Amino acid sequence: MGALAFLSLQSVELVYMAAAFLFILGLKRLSGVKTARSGNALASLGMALAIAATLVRVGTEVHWWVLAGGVGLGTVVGIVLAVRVQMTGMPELVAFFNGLGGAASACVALAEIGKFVGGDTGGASVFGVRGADFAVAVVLSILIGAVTLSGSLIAFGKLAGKVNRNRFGPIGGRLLNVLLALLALWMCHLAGFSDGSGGLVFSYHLILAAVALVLGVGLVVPIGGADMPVVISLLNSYSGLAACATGFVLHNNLLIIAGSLVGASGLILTRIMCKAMNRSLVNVLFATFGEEDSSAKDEGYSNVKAATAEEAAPILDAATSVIICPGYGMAVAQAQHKVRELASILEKGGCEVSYAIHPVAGRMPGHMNVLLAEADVPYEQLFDLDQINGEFQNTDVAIVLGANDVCNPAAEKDPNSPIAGMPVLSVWDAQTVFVIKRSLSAGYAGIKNELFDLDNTLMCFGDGKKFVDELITELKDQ
Amino acid sequence: MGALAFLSLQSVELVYMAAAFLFILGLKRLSGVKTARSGNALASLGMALAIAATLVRVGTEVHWWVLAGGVGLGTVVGIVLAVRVQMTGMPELVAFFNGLGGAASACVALAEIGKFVGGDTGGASVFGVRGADFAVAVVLSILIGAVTLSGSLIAFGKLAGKVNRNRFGPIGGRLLNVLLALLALWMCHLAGFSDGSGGLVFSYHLILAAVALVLGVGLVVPIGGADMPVVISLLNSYSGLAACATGFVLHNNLLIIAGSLVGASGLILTRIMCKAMNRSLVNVLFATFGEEDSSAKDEGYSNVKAATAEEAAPILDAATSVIICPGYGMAVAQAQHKVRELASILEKGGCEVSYAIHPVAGRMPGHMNVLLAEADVPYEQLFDLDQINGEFQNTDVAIVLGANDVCNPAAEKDPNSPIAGMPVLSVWDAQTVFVIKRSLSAGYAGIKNELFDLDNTLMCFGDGKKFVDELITELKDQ
Amino acid sequence: MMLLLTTEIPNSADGELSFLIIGLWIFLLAIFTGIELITKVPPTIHTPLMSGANAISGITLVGALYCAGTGYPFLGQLMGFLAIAMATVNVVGGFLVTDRMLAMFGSKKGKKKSKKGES
Amino acid sequence: MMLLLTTEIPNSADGELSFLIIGLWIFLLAIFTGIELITKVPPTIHTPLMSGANAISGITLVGALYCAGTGYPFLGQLMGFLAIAMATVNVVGGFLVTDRMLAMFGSKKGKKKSKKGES
Ligand SMILES: NC(=O)c1ccc[n+]([C@@H]2O[C@H](COP(=O)([O-])OP(=O)(O)OC[C@H]3O[C@@H](n4cnc5c(N)ncnc54)[C@H](OP(=O)(O)O)[C@@H]3O)[C@@H](O)[C@H]2O)c1
Ligand SMILES: NC(=O)c1ccc[n+]([C@@H]2O[C@H](COP(=O)([O-])OP(=O)(O)OC[C@H]3O[C@@H](n4cnc5c(N)ncnc54)[C@H](OP(=O)(O)O)[C@@H]3O)[C@@H](O)[C@H]2O)c1
Repeated sequence: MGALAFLSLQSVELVYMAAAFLFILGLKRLSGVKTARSGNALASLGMALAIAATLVRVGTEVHWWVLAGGVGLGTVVGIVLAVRVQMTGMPELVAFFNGLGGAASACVALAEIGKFVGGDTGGASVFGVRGADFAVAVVLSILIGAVTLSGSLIAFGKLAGKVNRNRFGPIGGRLLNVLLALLALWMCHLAGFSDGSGGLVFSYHLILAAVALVLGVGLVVPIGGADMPVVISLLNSYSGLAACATGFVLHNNLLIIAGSLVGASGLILTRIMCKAMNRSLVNVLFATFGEEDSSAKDEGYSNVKAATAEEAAPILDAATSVIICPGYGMAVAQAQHKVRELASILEKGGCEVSYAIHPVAGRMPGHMNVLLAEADVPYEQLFDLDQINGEFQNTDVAIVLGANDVCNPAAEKDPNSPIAGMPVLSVWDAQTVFVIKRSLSAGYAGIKNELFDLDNTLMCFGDGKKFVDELITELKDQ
Repeated sequence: MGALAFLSLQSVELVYMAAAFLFILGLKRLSGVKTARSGNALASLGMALAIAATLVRVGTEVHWWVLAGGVGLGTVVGIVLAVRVQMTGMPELVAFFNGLGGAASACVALAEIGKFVGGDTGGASVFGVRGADFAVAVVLSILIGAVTLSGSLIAFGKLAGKVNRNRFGPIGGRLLNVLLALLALWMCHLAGFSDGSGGLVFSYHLILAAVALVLGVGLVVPIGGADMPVVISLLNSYSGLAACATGFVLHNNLLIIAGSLVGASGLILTRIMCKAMNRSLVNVLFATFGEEDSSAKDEGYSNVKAATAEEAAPILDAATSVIICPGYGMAVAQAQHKVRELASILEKGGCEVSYAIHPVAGRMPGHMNVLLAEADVPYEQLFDLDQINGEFQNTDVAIVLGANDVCNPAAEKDPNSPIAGMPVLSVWDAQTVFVIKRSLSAGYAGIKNELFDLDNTLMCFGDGKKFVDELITELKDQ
Repeated sequence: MMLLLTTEIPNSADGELSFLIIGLWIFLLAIFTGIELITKVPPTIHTPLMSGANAISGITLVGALYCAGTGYPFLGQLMGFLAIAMATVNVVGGFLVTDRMLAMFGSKKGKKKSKKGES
Repeated sequence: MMLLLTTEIPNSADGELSFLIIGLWIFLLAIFTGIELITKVPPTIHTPLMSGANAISGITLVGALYCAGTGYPFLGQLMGFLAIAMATVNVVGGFLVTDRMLAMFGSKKGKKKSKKGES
């Protein structure tokens, strides 16, 4: 079997190479809206190839409940989740999947340790038997994987509005986090480098996993809800790095490559978001930003003019150019289809409609694009910040739909504002601004928005979908 | 020494990794005009690191004449050539260096074979003793390296105007090339896979090298001079691939990476050039294009209006917008400094001056940019084809300076022209066109240019530098 | 002895190059490739990119499948089961949901055609 | 025996993975990295790119230096000498000439500043 196994190893490596090639090609095709879908298909083909080759290599001497049970369960759950989720729930789903990916890496490393202690180690440490690189890779896999799991679940909870700081009591305090991190490092040392019976070594690894889980909670709990997308993206990068570490454990190049690609992707998205908010990553992770009680801030407005749909519709009817600025509220209200309908009616009346997409509008990078794509808005009508900011001054009506922070003039005018320096949509340059939201309450950053007080702003209170629907009815009547 | 050598190997690998990192970073910085110089510096730092680490690893048990002699000689020659060359001679120099790179790879492979046959092989083949991958990598190194050497030297000669088809008699005939290629393949087989005494095996490799050298000549000789840049770029890619193959011979990852980077670079530049000429690579390599006697084509013009500098200057003086379209003739005449002077004078008179840079103007991609940069023309004034083609119709004077094919209307109008479909500068849209060249003779593609016959074209016969100088004198006088 | 000498490779012989070094080489290159590829993805598809990358990180599944082999004690098997199940969710769910999103981006082509047909 | 079992690596053990496979992995990634990097280089600096890439291909020098070691017969030494000399020309000359070209591109900055000063 020696020679056969060798041959088989080489050919499995070739299939893995093909898979890596397909992953890279897939990501390459993601750089165009038109080729993106085929890119995703290529990447999943690569994954299928890699899995098939692995199954062949693993052969039939397996524990079937592990193999078939795991794959079966995973497939069912995966399909159900993917088919059921609504586009508004996407950020949560990504966070959830991400956690699972990290956890899987940690589990693989634990399984390897299980195998290790299952043999006769003669009481030697992991390091002693398998060398430093194996020991380090294993503890890194477990540490990063577990932090990713619990961190992602907290992020998931925060996005879904189910988790807040107080629920966890003292966990997440800065001092406690430092202590947890030190404890985790110490467990890493014990797990990888201390001699002991198999049972003891395995326990160390389990304790390491447990400490890392608590650390993940502690790290993410104090971060403000508005910063969850950054956290998720960072954790996405971690799950890639965990896969990478597992690759070093298993001496598997494909895991290293795929893990690095994901790691790079997460890092870059993180950087893009931080830039768009004009904040540093350190500031995002360690300043408790935007978590204050934001409901108390709807005071202090002096010049608010409210308008009903009946009052707003004629202004819209007369407009020849309209820019729609969607935000998180559009996602909450699921107003995207209605928005599209409104735009069609306006266009039929000869009005030019475009959409201004702020890079951090919503709760995920590209969040608005996905929603508007769902509603079949042609992407030629979508413009990003730089392209459209000069256009507002020539525009009759800017409709701010469930957006808040991304068009807060304080970012430009008040150097002490928490969002100072973040580039924003200068909607106030338009002739008239409609702000469609349910109340005067603040957005995710939890700060006051002077826009609501401006002379050319009309506040249109109501749920996004309902209000737009009313506008449509009014316009049709006229 | 076992353990020491092992440690040293690992640390050398780490230095090599740093070098690869620097190469990649260097190429990354080449993507901006402002960072490009530092990019080149980083890449050379990487090279210096790699060389230093290698010297340490090689140690002192060396043949000093080989080591010191080779490095010393190479350094002196390299410096002299690099410092002496004029910017117009750049294409030739690159071709020459390129040939040396390929030759070096072939020589390394030959040296390895020398070492191989120096030992006691017991009459076994290279394949028998060292395995298939070594045997294949060695013969590929030699084959590609030698083809690169002789091909590059021929390209060098053609660019310098020293080589033409007839000099080589029958070599380069299609049938002969096929025979040579088959012979080379056969030698590859003999060299790598046949048993024999050391001397015999080494002779096979030397014969392989010789055949590959002739093949390189045969492949490049029939290619038209106008296509030399494409050939050089392709050979550049080959020299990278030869280095790659040498990496497989020596089991050296750095050689593989650096070689692949160069290979990719050459391929991409080749593709860009082919696209800019609207021809396929196969067409470039195997159709004898533009090699016909081009001097005979200066007949058939019926409506040529010549102008002296004295006549042309007033028109230029009255112009408020001028676009200068340089071509290979500017490089030959070394007129770039004079052109810059002319532009300054025009600008002082309130005229707007820009430069239209065709992607394949000159004899190398980016050739014009280098020349104009040498003359300190600000790169904000340089525009490429797509940017400027719409501007000619609003322009008073277009000055075509030593360019020909790149502004030949036949490319757009005559579907049977050899350059049909190649995007060209539509200089004829300008109010007046000055064409500065020495005669009515054709450009590198060897075809007639209807531009010279147009009503709004004035032919300014003379050497590029001299004529521009006369224009300057006239303008200063007025 | 002489034969051995001739087969010695001057730079780095296979046996000696540890997987750590090989892995680091691969890691270095893959990170660069990733950075170059991802920076080219336009903001419009950042959400699908995120979920797609996520699906790719399910590559751990390949590692997890090896854990189904015999030779693992029960605890190891349990971990293997968990790893396989979770990684499979990540892979299957991730690629599916990404495809769902991207399908919406693609669908505009058809729509636009019909629009042209109308006018 | 048991000890041996525990140290067996499920997927691919070091000794088994031939350099050919390792080299192919590296080659695959490096080609992609190269393509992504080079496509970003603007036409303006294609000539320096060409000569710079050329200089990098002089990396063969690193391989050639190993040929200076003892253990090579005379013919091998001669080939080594030629390889070292030619690769050195390529490296030294290539980087120098590229720097000369790029220096011209850079010099405009100073010029423009002085221009602004004038006006
Ligand atoms: N997208 C990303 O990648 C990302 C990343 C990091 C951080 N962030 C942060 O997320 C925020 C995004 O800004 P944004 O302007 O999109 O959102 P926002 O500032 O969070 O404001 C959303 C607004 O929508 C309104 N709203 C909620 N439900 C609604 C409904 N059903 N109908 C109508 N309106 C509704 C809310 O006001 P009412 O309660 O009065 O209705 C709220 O003020 C920024 O602070 C950004 O920094 C985003
Ligand atoms: N740049 C690249 O990367 C590249 C790559 C592949 C192929 N090519 C080919 O190279 C050609 C480039 O086109 P091009 O328009 O730049 O050049 P061209 O078509 O070769 O024409 C150059 C003209 O310059 C004139 N000339 C020569 N010496 C002169 C002097 N001292 N003073 C004034 N004029 C002089 C010549 O006419 P007189 O003899 O009458 O003076 C000649 O017609 C194209 O055919 C292109 O396909 C370029």
